[in-house]
Amino acid sequence: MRERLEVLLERLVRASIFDRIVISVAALFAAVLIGGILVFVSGGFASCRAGLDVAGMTFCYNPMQVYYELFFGALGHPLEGGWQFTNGSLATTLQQTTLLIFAGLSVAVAFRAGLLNIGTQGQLVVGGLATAVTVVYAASVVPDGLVGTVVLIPLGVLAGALVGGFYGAIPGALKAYADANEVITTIMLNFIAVGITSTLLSSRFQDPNSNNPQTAPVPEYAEIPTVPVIGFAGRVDFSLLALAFAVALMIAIAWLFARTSFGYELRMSGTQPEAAAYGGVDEKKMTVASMTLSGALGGIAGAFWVLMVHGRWLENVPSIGFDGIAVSVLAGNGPIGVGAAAFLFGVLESGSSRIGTATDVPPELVVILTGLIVLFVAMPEFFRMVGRRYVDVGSAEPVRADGGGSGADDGGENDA
Amino acid sequence: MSEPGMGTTDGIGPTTEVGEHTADTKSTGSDLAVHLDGITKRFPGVVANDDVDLRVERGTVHALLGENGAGKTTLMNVLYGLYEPEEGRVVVDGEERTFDSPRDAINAGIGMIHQHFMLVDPMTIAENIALGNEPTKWFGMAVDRDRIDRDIRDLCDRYGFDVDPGATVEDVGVGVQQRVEILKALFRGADILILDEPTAVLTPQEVEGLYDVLEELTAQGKTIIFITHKLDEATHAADAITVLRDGKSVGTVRPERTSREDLAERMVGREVLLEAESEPVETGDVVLSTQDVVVEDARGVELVSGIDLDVRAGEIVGIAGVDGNGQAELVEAITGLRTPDEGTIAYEGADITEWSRRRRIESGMAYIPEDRHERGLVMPFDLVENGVLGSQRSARFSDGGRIDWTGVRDHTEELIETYDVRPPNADADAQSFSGGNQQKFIVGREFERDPSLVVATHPTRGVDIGSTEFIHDRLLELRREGVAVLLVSSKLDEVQSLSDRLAVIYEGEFIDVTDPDTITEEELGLRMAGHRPGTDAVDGPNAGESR
Amino acid sequence: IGGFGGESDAEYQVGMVYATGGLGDDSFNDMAKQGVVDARDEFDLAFDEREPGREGEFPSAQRDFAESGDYDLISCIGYAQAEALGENAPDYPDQNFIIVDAVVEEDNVRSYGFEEPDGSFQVGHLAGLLTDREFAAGAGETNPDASTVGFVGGTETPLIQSFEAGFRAGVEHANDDVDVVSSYAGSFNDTAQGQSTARSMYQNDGADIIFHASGRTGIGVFQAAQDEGRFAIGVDSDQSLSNEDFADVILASMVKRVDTAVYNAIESVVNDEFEGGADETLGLEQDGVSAVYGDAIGGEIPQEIKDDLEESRQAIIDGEIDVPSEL
Amino acid sequence: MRKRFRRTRETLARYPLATALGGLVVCLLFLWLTPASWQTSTLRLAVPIALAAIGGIFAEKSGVINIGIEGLLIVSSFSAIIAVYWLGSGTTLGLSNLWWGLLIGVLVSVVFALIFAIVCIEFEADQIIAGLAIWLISLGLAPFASRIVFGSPNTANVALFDNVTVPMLSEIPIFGYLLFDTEPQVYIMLAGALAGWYLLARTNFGRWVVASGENPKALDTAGVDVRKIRYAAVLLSGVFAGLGGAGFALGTLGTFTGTGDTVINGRGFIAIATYLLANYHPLGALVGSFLFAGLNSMQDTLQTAGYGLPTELIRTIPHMTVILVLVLVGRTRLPDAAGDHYESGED
Ligand SMILES: Nc1ncnc2c1ncn2[C@@H]1O[C@H](COP(=O)(O)OP(=O)(O)OP(=O)(O)O)[C@@H](O)[C@H]1O
Ligand SMILES: Nc1ncnc2c1ncn2[C@@H]1O[C@H](COP(=O)(O)OP(=O)(O)OP(=O)(O)O)[C@@H](O)[C@H]1O
Ligand SMILES: [Mg+2]
Ligand SMILES: [Mg+2]
Repeated sequence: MRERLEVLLERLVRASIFDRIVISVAALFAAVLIGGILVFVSGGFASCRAGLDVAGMTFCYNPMQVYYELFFGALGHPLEGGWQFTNGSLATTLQQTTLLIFAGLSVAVAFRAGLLNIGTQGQLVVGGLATAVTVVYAASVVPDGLVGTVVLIPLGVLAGALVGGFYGAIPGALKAYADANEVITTIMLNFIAVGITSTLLSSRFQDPNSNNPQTAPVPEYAEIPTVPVIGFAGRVDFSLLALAFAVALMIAIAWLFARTSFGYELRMSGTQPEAAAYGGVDEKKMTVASMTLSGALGGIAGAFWVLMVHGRWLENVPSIGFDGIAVSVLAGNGPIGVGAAAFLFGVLESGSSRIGTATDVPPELVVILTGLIVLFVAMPEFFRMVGRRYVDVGSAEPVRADGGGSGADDGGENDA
Repeated sequence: MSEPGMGTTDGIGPTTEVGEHTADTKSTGSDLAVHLDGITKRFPGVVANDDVDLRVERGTVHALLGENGAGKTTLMNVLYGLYEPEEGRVVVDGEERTFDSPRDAINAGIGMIHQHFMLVDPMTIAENIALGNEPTKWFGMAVDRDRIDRDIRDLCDRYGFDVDPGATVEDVGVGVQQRVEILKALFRGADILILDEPTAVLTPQEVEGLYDVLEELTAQGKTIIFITHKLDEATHAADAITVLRDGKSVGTVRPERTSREDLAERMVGREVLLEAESEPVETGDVVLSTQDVVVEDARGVELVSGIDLDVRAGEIVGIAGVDGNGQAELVEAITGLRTPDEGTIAYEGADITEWSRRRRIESGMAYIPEDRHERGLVMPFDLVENGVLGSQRSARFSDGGRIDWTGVRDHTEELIETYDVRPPNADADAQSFSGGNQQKFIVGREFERDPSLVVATHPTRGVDIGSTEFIHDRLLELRREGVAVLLVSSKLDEVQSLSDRLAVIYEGEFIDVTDPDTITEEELGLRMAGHRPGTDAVDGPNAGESR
Repeated sequence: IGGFGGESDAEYQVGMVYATGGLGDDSFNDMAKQGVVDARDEFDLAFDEREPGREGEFPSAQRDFAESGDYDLISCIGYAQAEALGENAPDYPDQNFIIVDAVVEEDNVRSYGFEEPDGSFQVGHLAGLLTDREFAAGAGETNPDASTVGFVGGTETPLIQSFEAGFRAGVEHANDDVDVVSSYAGSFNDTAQGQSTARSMYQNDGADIIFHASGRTGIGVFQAAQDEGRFAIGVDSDQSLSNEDFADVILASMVKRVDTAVYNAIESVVNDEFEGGADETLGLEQDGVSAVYGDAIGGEIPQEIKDDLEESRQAIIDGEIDVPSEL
Repeated sequence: MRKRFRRTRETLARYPLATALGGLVVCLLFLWLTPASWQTSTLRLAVPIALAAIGGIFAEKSGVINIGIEGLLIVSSFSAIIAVYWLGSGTTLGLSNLWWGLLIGVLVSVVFALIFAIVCIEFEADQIIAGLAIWLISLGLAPFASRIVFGSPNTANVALFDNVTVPMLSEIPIFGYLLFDTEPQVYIMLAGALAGWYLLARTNFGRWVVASGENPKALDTAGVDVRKIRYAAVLLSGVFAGLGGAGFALGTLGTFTGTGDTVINGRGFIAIATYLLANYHPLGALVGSFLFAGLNSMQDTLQTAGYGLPTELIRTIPHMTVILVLVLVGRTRLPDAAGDHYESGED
């Protein structure tokens, strides 16, 4: 039995796809563990009426309760009886999951092409505005009702994708033709996106009927419709159709990577640009193309944020794009993994409001947890070392050919 | 160089196997600078050194001879404190030592000049020489740059070097860089110098210069260990030769008591044919033609300065030259990885100067790249995925958008079988194959593209002798089938024996295009060093003296 | 699974949804919290809080409270919640809501508004009268060479612009010749920006009194005032008390009694007198807005100026002065 | 255009002393022409950018790209404030509590830098991802802790450093008032830039840092422990960023605001752009930080002058400038081994 376990463990330590999963799960656990310790210890500094008294100190927070609220609260407390699948918390979780799938895919596409797109946030912001404005204006010429829905939603998503794609193409072109580091340019473009959109908003698109900085609402029939009977209805802004579209897009991207010439070339550019150039890939065009695709996905995230969640574009867009980085990193930049990671971060996102109300722990805990997860995912070697300590794997390193070249040796997918 | 027959090496005969020495080394009476005793060093899956013995006498040049991967570098890294051996003793100057780091080795008077220079390119020569050993002033608050300059000047005077300490390393040639490496060791007070394949990047004339330096050094009492896999160098420069094969020592010999053939056999473990054959063949139309091609680097320096070249169908044109003389850039311009700054490139009659790399691939240009790790293969991809590299959009494997992976797999498996890639596992990552097998796979993929032109750069670099023969045979076969071949190699015997015409490149220009069968290796060496034929070839420095 | 703290078993539960910017803004949200804390001290009451980071989170924050059905009152602080509440309130007809700073016409919502321009007019009047004189108090003094006053806003939104409009009108009422310079920091959080903006106003434009309506950004204004030896006017709460470090430069504050609004609402719930559908505008007359003199240096303001202010206050209440709410 | 710009920069880099002098002359001209408030604001706002940039130079020169300096600025400014809040205004062991606060801010930053170093050097983490993680963690941790202590993501106010006036020197016309009658953190910035330059260019440690980033193997075989050098360099980046964050907090802000991107608000990222622009020259980074800080304080002037430009757009000027600069300069040549893990004895 023990032997078999060891064989299994050993295989996990070795095999690369398991490797990824194991590392992601381990990173999650490590982050949760450290977060828990943080919660407990910080409870010693907080003040409360009653707490756990240890060695003369009062600890106010119970990490177990915090995580219970975080993880189960996000699902609507499935263990507490009277649970309904279509509860509001789960709807929020799935709403976030949907948006994070788009954002995660956006980041993953760029990462796989060897580009660190920190700019999904900005692409989402401009794409979302484009969607809202397009739909609001188009609604005046398109008939309403079902026809409107069928015309306006694809139109809005397309507008978001186009503008987001264009906004992603900018750092791509700057990288390809001016050698400007994309990490820095995308971070800057995020700030610029906020400035441009809010200028556009205040000068042209502000909803005259509102004091909030926001555009006019899209007509109700242009919001993503919910599925009758099985769907989440009513008050929550979530549609199973949107989730289905996100999942379909996820599969499409996976197919693109695995099956198409473009996907092959994109992966190759990200893994070993010299080899890609040798194989006939124009590196500059690929840089622009993959950043455009990435930006378009970011724009789609913005479009769904507008059409599914608020029915309009608001200034102060939530940081879905940044969370997309965490999603993609946790997923090892694999499109299918993005789905799972997006769900996890959806849970964190929706659970964070549960923390805010049901516990006294500051909801910023979720940001810390996200950071910790990313940190641990970034250091797979840590878990391999731990793994090796418990399982003796003589040659865990794959036997590889003469290490002369350094480029290929680190095998890192994320070379900056 | 010490004269053969002198010194105390008499006891070491051609067949002497150095056995276990349990006795105190001092009691042997001979003056050993280095004694490595029963060294074993393992890497995951490889025994790099297997119970190796090495005895090096003071004031001599000792060659360490062996094929690629024989374990030479590893053995020296053990001596230099970079690796800790699993078994065995390291005895330096009669004292047993354990080196935990190069620092310990340096303190014990050992200096190592690595195969790849260990220089920091953007720093000056002086900074490089002093690196890690900087004398300081003001209680360690500042590097004492005056003292460094003074010390370097002293060293240069003493050993007859001529370097400018203020020059930046990336601005000077490899010959100078090597001297910087030697100075670096001497600066640290090294008495024992290890040189790892010091001649690989030098012209024959620079090699002669290096021999002079070695002679000067041994004359002043320094001990040299000299790693090489070139037979001639070993016999020429060394006072004693230890041959390694597969990590084991196969004996220490004196050069004057052995022959090249004998050494070659020890190295390889079987008899070797030292030259490949190429019989003349009918040539056809011009397939590739370059005119006045100029390539500049980012700073505007010309790397290729106006090259004219024709390659006909059924012909192998060789380009010989010391690495870094523009051959790489020329090839990149031809294959489309770089746009020439001037000039035109024609292919099967069409002007392809502006064509993309992809278009060139599609029109039948096969290319074995110089660097298989960076270009030829995507290391973390498996062989199936690598099998379609370059053809990912060709009609053969795709419909324009989708790749036909079943077809690719069949093709890859065929390649693996035909080209004897081992292990025959199409699903293994490229990085898990040994260099030779990687190369065979690349060669196969390119050859089976049904090309009309093959551009092969260093097609057998790092490949064992058996596979080398196979690759050469296939190349000749293609030529017979009427394919035009452009062959770039730094192995002189390879270009010489395979080519129908041979061009020598020096600083971006063709010095000469000749019939490879009529030119001698010395002449070739002179051309590679920039001497134009017919001018000063005969009275060039060291001409004719080396053999 | 329970926390170590245990559940509260108070008789009344209040849910607080604060404006973006959250607690610790030393003004608006903190005032609202003050109201509920005062109420807790008085009644058997417990409250839960949500601090949405951006407007988009309001709907779900309100809904989460309403959905649970545990709360006797949900307080929505800030005009930005109006639309979300407009959508949510009809869905929970039995739930009591209040909204501060906006009007939501639903039967279960009570709206509280404030006449910010009127209060701003008052402090503008004060600043306009003082800048012309030689006046020194605490760590500040007026600039005799220039008669300029400044306004620093947070974000450039209609609400904050209405502060500026009232302020400008007040200054003009005092003295036509006084210049008003204004600038928006773009954020309610950027202390460093507030500081450099204010510094630039004090030094380059010769401003001697700056009125800020910019949350945390205003702390930078106070710092600059202290450094430059000039004056500042606080907002929302009596900032000479909430930021006593700067009491020596805070002439006055344009106080907005959000705490009173919240307290009153809670009191009405406790007394079972909650009136949905009504809206109440708190102006100068109700002391909903007012110019409150600084705790430390307000006493040194000449009485005749205070009298002038009292006069203009009455005039506004009586409708004799029409204060603009737009620029 | 772009090539010329780059060449100019390369030429400048070749003559550091002349460049420094030239820069000085330009600065003096500026001083003479611009309003004093703009200058003092610029100096103060430059503090976090300049010091973080100099720290970043050390890390990246040694081969470890530290994109987490934004996070280091956040934690150091927060912990400096909270330390002073706890200690109160007064002195401890004869040293003003403000200085203790600065020290604690630096210490906390160094601890974070140490975590980053261990993760990158020991566990071979991808440096960029790990850097982003450090930023995220800091972004959450500072307001988290602030809430526990103050019940709000924003802290209370604490006292600020007073101006330190150097007698005599402050009387120098044109710039005396600016450089010699200012706050401690500005002196720290100026001294830090000089010290950073000296350390990198003149000491053997500096040479080793450069070698470790360009060719770690060369350094290793020269008998210097590459790991130690990289640890030292990353920790040093923690020290500098800590001085920047804590100095900014205790000299300029007096409070920490934890909502949104916190009060640091992307200054760490601007610092990265700054040192790339300066081609890793600490004094160049100082000048570059003046550029960005100057643009920042220029916004006020533009706004109050009422040029009618949309304020949101004016606010993006520094960010647009970063992009423009990157495009004109192109990618600075990163150290050869930057971003790569180095294992001694690797082939
Ligand atoms: N760091 C390492 N990890 C794993 N295997 C290694 C390492 N270094 C060397 N080897 C293996 O050890 C063997 C001996 O290598 P070594 O570099 O000593 O050969 P060499 O004789 O110097 O060859 P060459 O002529 O190519 O330089 C080879 O099989 C090599 O692949
Ligand atoms: N750095 C390394 N890490 C792990 N294994 C290595 C390393 N370098 C070489 N090896 C392994 O050592 C063995 C011999 O490598 P070496 O570089 O000598 O191959 P080669 O001589 O280039 O190829 P071939 O044996 O096909 O001619 C191979 O199996 C290779 O995978
Ligand atoms: Mg080899
Ligand atoms: Mg070797």
